[in-house]
Amino acid sequence: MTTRISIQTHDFDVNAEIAALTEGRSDIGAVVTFSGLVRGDDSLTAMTLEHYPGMTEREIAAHVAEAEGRWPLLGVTVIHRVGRLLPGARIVLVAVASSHRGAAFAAAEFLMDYLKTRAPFWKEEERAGDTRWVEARASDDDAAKRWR
Amino acid sequence: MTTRISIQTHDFDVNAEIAALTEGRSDIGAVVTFSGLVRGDDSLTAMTLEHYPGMTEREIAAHVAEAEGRWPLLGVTVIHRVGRLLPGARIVLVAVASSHRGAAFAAAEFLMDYLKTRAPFWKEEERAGDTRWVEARASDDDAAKRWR
Amino acid sequence: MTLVYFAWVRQKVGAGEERIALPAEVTTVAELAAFLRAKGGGYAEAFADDKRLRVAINQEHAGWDAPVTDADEIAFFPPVTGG
Amino acid sequence: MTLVYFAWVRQKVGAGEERIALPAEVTTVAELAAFLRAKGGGYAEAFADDKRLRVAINQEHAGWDAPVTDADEIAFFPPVTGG
Repeated sequence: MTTRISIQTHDFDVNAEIAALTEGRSDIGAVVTFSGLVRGDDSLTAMTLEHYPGMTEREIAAHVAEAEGRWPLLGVTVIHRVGRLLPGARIVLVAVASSHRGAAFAAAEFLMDYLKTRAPFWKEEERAGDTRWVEARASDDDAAKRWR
Repeated sequence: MTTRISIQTHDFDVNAEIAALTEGRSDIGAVVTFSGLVRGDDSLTAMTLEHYPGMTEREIAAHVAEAEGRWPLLGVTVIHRVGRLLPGARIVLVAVASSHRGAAFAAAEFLMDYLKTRAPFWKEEERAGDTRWVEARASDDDAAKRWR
Repeated sequence: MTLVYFAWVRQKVGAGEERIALPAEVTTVAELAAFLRAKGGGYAEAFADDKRLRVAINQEHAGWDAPVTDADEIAFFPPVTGG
Repeated sequence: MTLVYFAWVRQKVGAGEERIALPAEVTTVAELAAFLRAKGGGYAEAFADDKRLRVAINQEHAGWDAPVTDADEIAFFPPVTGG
């Protein structure tokens, strides 16, 4: 299985990432992508993402390996941006390729639930000059518990 | 909610479709896309898709409306290609935008299950000069029954 | 009424669309299918087994017992295989 | 040992990383946190409530009872909020 994990400040192109997963092969029947975007709720003006270099890649790779053990996957790409992002900007991409759609949907949702609760990223929100660290949400923990 | 349904012979660009759903708004936190591709199983050389013009658009619009009633969606795009396609080619795109990921994942999977079992498309496969109409799969019916 | 056919039903019938006058004795989809089957040739092949066919009336999925009128567009086709 | 801090833990401590010699009486994460809390100032604030903190040892999530050694990289941070 091809795996690509990237922590980066720059934006990504979903079509290009799908093409990279599927290029030159004809055994892939399904590609599911999840794109997470910065929401401008409650007059949010910007968001800054911090991460733990080294641990982040390691943690994501472990979850990709776990997904690969659970479903018959043919390729996984995880891109997570860090740094300062404005409302509407893309934050994260999970793309999963498989022969059939069930596995691709399940693995993409699994990876997102685990990214939310285990990958060492932290978000600081800016509102009218004020900054505030985002609190973890119990609903994300509940979502991740589904897979245990 | 913005809805775009297109039955077309030409290819689509997933990044452009996501951009069209999210452009100029900051309330979208999640976009899930499903891309279906032609698999080259058992030496398949090509696949030709036929549809029922008019009914197709109507049927898809009804399912999009049903998805909108079930989940808080902010935009849906469904593109289905028809005509002759080679292995590796994209066939179908479902893209769903929402504030949160749970709704976007569920609605995308719901729409795919319904496209597979209710939208009037038929696939004819070519292998070594021979053609054969694809039979409906019981597993697709089972997948669609989950949502009843 | 307008009859439309797709996939192998279209191929066996030999046409994608035709107009016929609704026969007096035909009031349901099942009766229409029996009427078409009785025409023999490609129709007999296409309508040999109702269980292999699906129907839409005026572009909406319908059942085998659904009533038909002369103003309807009736489509016969195999189970769908899109997506 | 290397200590690394993220998010508001980093801000309260006032540094993202520091090296300290492992004190003889410290054998677990919980004891390390208590040792740091006792330093007062920003440390006291950052480690005021263990329940608000998570820890990783050598870049893997760990529990509060996990043993620590002088060769370890120990990270303290709030619950993660990525994705």
